[in-house]
Amino acid sequence: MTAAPFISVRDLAKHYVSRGTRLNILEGISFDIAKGEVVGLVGESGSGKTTIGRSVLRLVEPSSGSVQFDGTELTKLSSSQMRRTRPRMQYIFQDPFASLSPRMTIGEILTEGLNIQSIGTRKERVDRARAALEQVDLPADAINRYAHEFSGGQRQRIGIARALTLAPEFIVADEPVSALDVSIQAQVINLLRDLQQRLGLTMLFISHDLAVVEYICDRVIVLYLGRIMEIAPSADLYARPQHPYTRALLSAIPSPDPDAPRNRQILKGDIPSPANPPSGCVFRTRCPNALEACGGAVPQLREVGPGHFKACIRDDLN
Amino acid sequence: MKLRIIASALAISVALAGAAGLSTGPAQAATLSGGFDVGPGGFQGNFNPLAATAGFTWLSVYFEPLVAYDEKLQKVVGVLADSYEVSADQLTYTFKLADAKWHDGKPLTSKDAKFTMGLAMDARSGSVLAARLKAIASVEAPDEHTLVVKLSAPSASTLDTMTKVMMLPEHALAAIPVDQLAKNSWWSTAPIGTGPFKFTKYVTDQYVELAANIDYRGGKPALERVINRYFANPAAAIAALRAGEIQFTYVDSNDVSTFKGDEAFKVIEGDSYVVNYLGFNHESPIWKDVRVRQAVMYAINRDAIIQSLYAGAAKPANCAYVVDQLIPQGIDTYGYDPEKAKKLLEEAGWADINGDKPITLLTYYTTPLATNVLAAVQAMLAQVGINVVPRAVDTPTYNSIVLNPKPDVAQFQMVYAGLQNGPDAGSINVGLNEKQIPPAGPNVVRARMPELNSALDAALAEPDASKRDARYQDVCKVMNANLPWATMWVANRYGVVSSKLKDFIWTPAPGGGPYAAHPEKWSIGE
Amino acid sequence: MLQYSLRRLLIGAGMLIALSMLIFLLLRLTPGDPIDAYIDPNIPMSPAQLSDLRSQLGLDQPLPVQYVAWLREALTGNLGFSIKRQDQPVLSLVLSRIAPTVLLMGSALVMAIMAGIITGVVSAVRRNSVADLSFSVFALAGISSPPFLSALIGLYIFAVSLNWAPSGGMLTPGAEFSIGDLLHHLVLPAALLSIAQAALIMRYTRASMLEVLNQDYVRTARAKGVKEFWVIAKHALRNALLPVVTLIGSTIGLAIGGAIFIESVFNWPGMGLLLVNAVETRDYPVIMGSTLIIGACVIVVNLLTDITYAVIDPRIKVG
Amino acid sequence: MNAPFEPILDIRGLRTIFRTRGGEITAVNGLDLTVAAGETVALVGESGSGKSVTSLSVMRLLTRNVGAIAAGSIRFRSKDGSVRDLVALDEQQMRKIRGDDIGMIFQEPMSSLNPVFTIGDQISEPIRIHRNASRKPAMDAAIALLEQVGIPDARRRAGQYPHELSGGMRQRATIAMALACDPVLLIADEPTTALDVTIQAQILDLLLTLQRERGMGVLFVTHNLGVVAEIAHRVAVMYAGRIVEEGPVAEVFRNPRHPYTLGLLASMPRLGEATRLKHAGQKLAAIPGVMPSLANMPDGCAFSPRCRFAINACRVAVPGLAAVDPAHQSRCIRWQEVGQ
Amino acid sequence: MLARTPRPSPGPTARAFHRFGHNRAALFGVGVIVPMLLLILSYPLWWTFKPNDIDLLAMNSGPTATHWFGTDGVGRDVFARVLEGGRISLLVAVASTVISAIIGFLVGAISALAGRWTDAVTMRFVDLVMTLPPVIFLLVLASIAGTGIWPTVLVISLLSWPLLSRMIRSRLLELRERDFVMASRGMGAGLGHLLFRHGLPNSIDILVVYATLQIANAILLEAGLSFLGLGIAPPAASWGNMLNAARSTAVLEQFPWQWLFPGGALVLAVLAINFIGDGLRDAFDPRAELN
Repeated sequence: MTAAPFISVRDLAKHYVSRGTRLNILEGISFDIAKGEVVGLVGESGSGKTTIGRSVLRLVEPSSGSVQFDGTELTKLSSSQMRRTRPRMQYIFQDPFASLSPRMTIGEILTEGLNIQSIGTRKERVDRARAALEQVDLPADAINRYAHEFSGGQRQRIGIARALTLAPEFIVADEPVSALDVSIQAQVINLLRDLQQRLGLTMLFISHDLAVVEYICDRVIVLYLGRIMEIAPSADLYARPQHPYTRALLSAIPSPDPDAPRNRQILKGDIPSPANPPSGCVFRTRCPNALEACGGAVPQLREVGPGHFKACIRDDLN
Repeated sequence: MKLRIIASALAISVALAGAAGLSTGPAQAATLSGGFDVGPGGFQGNFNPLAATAGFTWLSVYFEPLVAYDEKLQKVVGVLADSYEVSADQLTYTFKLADAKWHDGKPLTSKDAKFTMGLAMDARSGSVLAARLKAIASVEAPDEHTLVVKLSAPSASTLDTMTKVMMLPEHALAAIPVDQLAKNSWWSTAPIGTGPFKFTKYVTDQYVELAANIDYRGGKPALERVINRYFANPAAAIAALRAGEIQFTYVDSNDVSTFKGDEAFKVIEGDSYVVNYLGFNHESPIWKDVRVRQAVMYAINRDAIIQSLYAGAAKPANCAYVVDQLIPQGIDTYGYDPEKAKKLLEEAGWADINGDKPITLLTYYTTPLATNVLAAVQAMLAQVGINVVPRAVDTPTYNSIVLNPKPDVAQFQMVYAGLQNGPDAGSINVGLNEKQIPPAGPNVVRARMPELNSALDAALAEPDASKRDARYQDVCKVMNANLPWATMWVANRYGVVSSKLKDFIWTPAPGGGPYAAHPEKWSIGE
Repeated sequence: MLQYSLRRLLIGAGMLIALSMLIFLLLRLTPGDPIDAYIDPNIPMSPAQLSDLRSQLGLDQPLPVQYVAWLREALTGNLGFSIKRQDQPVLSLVLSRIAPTVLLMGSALVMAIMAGIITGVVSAVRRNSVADLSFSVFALAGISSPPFLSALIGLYIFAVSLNWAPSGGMLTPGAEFSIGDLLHHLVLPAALLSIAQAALIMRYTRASMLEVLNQDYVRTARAKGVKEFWVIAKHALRNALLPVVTLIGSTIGLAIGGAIFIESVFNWPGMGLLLVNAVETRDYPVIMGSTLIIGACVIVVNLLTDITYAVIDPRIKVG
Repeated sequence: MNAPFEPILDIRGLRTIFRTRGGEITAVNGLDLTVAAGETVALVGESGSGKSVTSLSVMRLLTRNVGAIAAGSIRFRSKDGSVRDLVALDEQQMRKIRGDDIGMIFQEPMSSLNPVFTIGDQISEPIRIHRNASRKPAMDAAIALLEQVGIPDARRRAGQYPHELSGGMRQRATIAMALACDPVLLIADEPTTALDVTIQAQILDLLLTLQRERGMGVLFVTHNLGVVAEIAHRVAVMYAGRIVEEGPVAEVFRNPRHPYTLGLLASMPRLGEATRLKHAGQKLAAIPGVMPSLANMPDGCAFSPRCRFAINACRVAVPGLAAVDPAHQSRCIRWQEVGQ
Repeated sequence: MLARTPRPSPGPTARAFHRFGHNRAALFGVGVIVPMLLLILSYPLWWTFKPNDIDLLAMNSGPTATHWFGTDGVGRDVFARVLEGGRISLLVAVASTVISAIIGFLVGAISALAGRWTDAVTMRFVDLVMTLPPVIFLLVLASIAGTGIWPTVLVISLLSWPLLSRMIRSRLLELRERDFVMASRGMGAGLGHLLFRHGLPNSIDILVVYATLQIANAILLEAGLSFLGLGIAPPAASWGNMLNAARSTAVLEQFPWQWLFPGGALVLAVLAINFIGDGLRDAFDPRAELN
């Protein structure tokens, strides 16, 4: 990461006040993404991964922090400047049913962005929509149909095609396969990887499934309760997880391999509420390796290997 | 908790169902219940005779004035005054008081009468009579049974006004500051009068109950109790009458037919003393030509309307009056003649004056009967080419439009209204005399007819009662010729009583009277 | 809970002030002068009489002065005096009308709740059965008929023709007060008033019940071996009634509307009759007073509904 | 039945249909399945394969007037040793079995708990129904159950409402509820799908422990092959309403003999493997196409349109189950080639 | 699925109407209201009598071959008046529904999309309007606005919008968080695009159902107002003011055709519209999409 990063997130934070209690959804999130790189964001529900994805695109307004996109500070843009910048960055949603308007034809959905941005003539827009359909392996006659006529996997392809119509450079893919059945999931993963490589896309890939992330990402960020626990190149992370949470997460994934060793490490207790996070390291209440010192200061990310960072005060666990 | 709610709900519903099975017991034999304040003569909820613009039928069951009309509303007779005298110059009225007692046993004296006159003449007391008593110069009580009222100038309506002054007990009211009097609860909780019945209780907006005053000077009343029930509209009262819950009520004339031929009820019919008219707004240019006004008279088949809608219970009016002695010979009767109406309109150039542009016909009458009448009038005028559009509004709106000193002519080119034309024939003066144009008075049609003014003035100033009818005939003649209004008719009004009632006197007097109804004689049989 | 209730009450008080200003403003827009209500066009008054009346009623002051004066008095509990009936303070007039209206509406509500919930549950459980169909059609007919029409027909049939019930009023005049007499007068108007509400509650209960019957926890209850009756009466009904409670609170407006017609047809001495008369006669102090009291009642009922909801639904935490 | 291996649940030829506006749909067709005491059988398949319908059919909890058992028998051995066909029981007899002999856990712990009753109330309810227990002892039993399923501070939790508990705890509570009357069979319908991985691990661990302690039979419905490998002894793979392969888990996963099972296993990204694939520039082995709609089934083998082994014979008739070995069966006419 | 349905299937609105077409109660409603509308609109072409023609010789006559529904107190033909009354009642109902739908949609949309401060103020105002029990508000408003068609329309519109604006607001607040709206914003959509390309189409069910039920409601409100003498003033006919005649005992008892027919027409029309409204609600119910 010597060149200036394409995306640079610094100290991103998000708080909500709900019924008088303050919820700290995100705290001190900083990371970079290089051009053409695919970065995975993993964590369990409530870890804030979707909030990061949306904050980066300013689909939700972060409470504080900075997001630089190709040298532009997004958080400072006016709403009309932001609208002009939007075609360069697109979002792919998790739920293939909720993400397509039930009242629009696929053609309308695919040309919506072009309409909004006033790109091309009517005919050019339709042509681009057809091209996008082709890119995701759907027949061109899909254009006059409504979303409800398609299966989950097909809908997810349409969602991907919509993101592609504006020819973005950066895509946030928010759990794009977790709502799909296994056999369909593989099709969509393959498609996304193909497209990313073919179009040279930069991608932030959000998932709770470490196995999927490993397959598609160059680097992985592990989140827990709104904080980054570990960042590492994928191969390194899976081979040598450094943070106790990452280790527990990896070990919790059930393997279909009947011969795999069954020495699972089971975390105790539940994820704490963001209304009342533990002091110091937020993971310490469930951490098998927690020390008294973990309750003190919030551990900062430290580089423990080339490009490998962790937010844990213990170095004696290897 | 839920069980308890269900249990109590069940209990209530069982009780309700049980109660529904009960039938209405007949009212006690010696009690008369009636809708005394139903209809135009009533004023439900008002207990203060000083503030009363109507409702005297009921008030005079327990209060009494010095004088009142007789039951035919033809002459003024003594009530609390055994006799009265008017001096020849019409300036001095002397009343000789009867030997009466208040309901609390204290004797009525001329001091009470003087006190009452003082309140009635003082607007601060809430008296609506103050302005009408302005002509009074002094009130004196030379002895216990004599009251002398002196006027500064003759005023023909003084006796009429005196009938509405209900005598009030000084010993009960003197302590209350005059300007607090109207708001005092005495009126609706413990009023004391001299009448044949005593106030016993008022159940808010339900009914007022009176008990016999056994010491009444005219003898012990035949009834033990009289109850005045309140109804939101005549239909509700009729329902109660037919259900046997009350024995008397006013009814709208179009409901009379349901009682005709029914042995259980008697229908009382009487002159309403209100003349209905189509008033031309004389500030609107379209009515300038008298031929147009005549055309309106000819175009409306009043006889047909009276025969059909009023079932014959009205007299066509060719001026403000319908009583024989006030009608001169040889006035135009304006018989139904649509061809003549068309001709007159043509001569007047109606097509240029207005043509078929809509003409707003404003009214405050909202009864079903009036609605039908207006529909008929609209249809009849349309036949000759006058396009009127009736607009019925509530009384306050009507007043605010027509009494406005600078009225919007477009809002009321014409009114359908009524005006009291008796028992004092002079009461129509306010509606027609040029001096009474708003804001000075209620001459809402803005009639400016010098001939009419002088006829009215002459009639009002006539000191000789025997010559007064002739003066009013002159007024009638002028009205008939000049048509400040298109006079329609004087309708009858009705009351229906149970056949069980005996010696019951009721007459549809304007404002409810007062008249000599002699409630002490009312009785009820089985 | 207490803090929540207090906060809601405070908001309610603010709403009331805003309401009074709104009504005052509305009345100010009314053409004409309240004094106009005082004149019988058949028996006119002279201008002198009118101006006497006007100053006596305090109507010669400018409007803002009248409002501030009114508000100051209102805060001390004095809502002024009726214009038409000067010896009657508005407050006592209005207060004396609350009990009859509450009685009428309360009994109607009880009847409506019982009828509505029972038929609603039966309809939902026996969906598409003859019972469901007839209840549903009845309910739809109930909300499709104008209250005054059913009131008139009911009055005509039950009071005038059959003589089962009195034609109006709350008590037999002159008779000693008895509960039986009161109920005898109450049952017909209350039953007629309850029709529309019962219909609404039935439809809502049915819809809510159908929704609840599809919930997983109903299936769970069955999977536990709970008897079908208790599945319905305990697991489903308790949940289905939650939204119905809110509905009952919000039908209070409808009920007040219906009460106006019922009261005017049955001569029931309640708020509705008072208000209709006041509007007809432009009795401003009474309009202000009664609208405010009704507004206050609505606010209180809404508050009670919310609190009830919070009490019976454990998911809602207040305070 | 005097076979050495005596099942507590023996489903034979089960056919479950749904009546829809478009006509009847067969959701489960000719299903045979057994569960023995102390055995965990996983029913695995993708959405729409009919696995949940099967579990609801056993409980006879199909939506009335919509779903119905059209054919087949479900023989079940109760606690008292009597063996009855559940299909033939009337509603009242069935109700006595539900919650007592058979416990059930559903996918969504939040929606399957009644929001307006406390956890304790809901857990004690089956005890009060089936054991005629009064309130107090039933509540004590409920608290004991909560402790058994690993909920700390059980007495306080018993007085709380479902929304006051975390997702994992709710699922523990539903497990406690299902186990309240010591059932001989537990049906778990996707019990961990709605949970996070770390919580899923806890719940699986709990279920394994409980099953071992109590010796119940478990019918475990899931779509997650990893979970199957963790928890089940035997697995039945469903596709479009039919079982396509069945056998001991280790055997089926190591040596799949149906192209669908094979494809399913291959399309699962696995930890560690992905990095190797990526470096090799290889793709995940996806199954092309989508599962046919139940209303519109192809002739012959339902999987044939997506099958790379399919031949003309596959499209003629639905293949029967072929025995790969006595315990392992595959519904594929080319199972021998599939294995290679 | 795709491969087996070569023709594109209709959109969600079209499917809703298709479902509507299978609802027997709703079809009954249509079967009542359409002929009624045709009669109401066409009667001047084929019916002998005009609604305001009086005939004092034939007043209060019962139904005959000449006067199918009899005549009223001034001999007007009740049949003609029922149809004319239907015109006015429906005109008032439809006009007030359109106005209140526009106000309700805009207020709800602005409240949902224009920021928290505006939202708070608007919603407090809506609360305030809703605190006034409807009929009371109506009485006061009507006494200000006066009688006649347009004042009545105004009064009913002003009364009815708050309910809709609440429904629209909550729908749009929910919609704002939906993924496809998020996607639209992510492509740079502005307020206008969101409102008209997403807000309006996705509120169409609310609007259609509201409009239908509100028409029924408005007919009842108009009747109530006219009954109290505050709505349509006679001699213009409306169902409500024709029913006012039933206040007279004589009419109620002796001339039942004078109120039975307008009353029947009113109840039938409202019932039919409510059936249609119910049918539309079921047809547009998102859960129906799942079947």
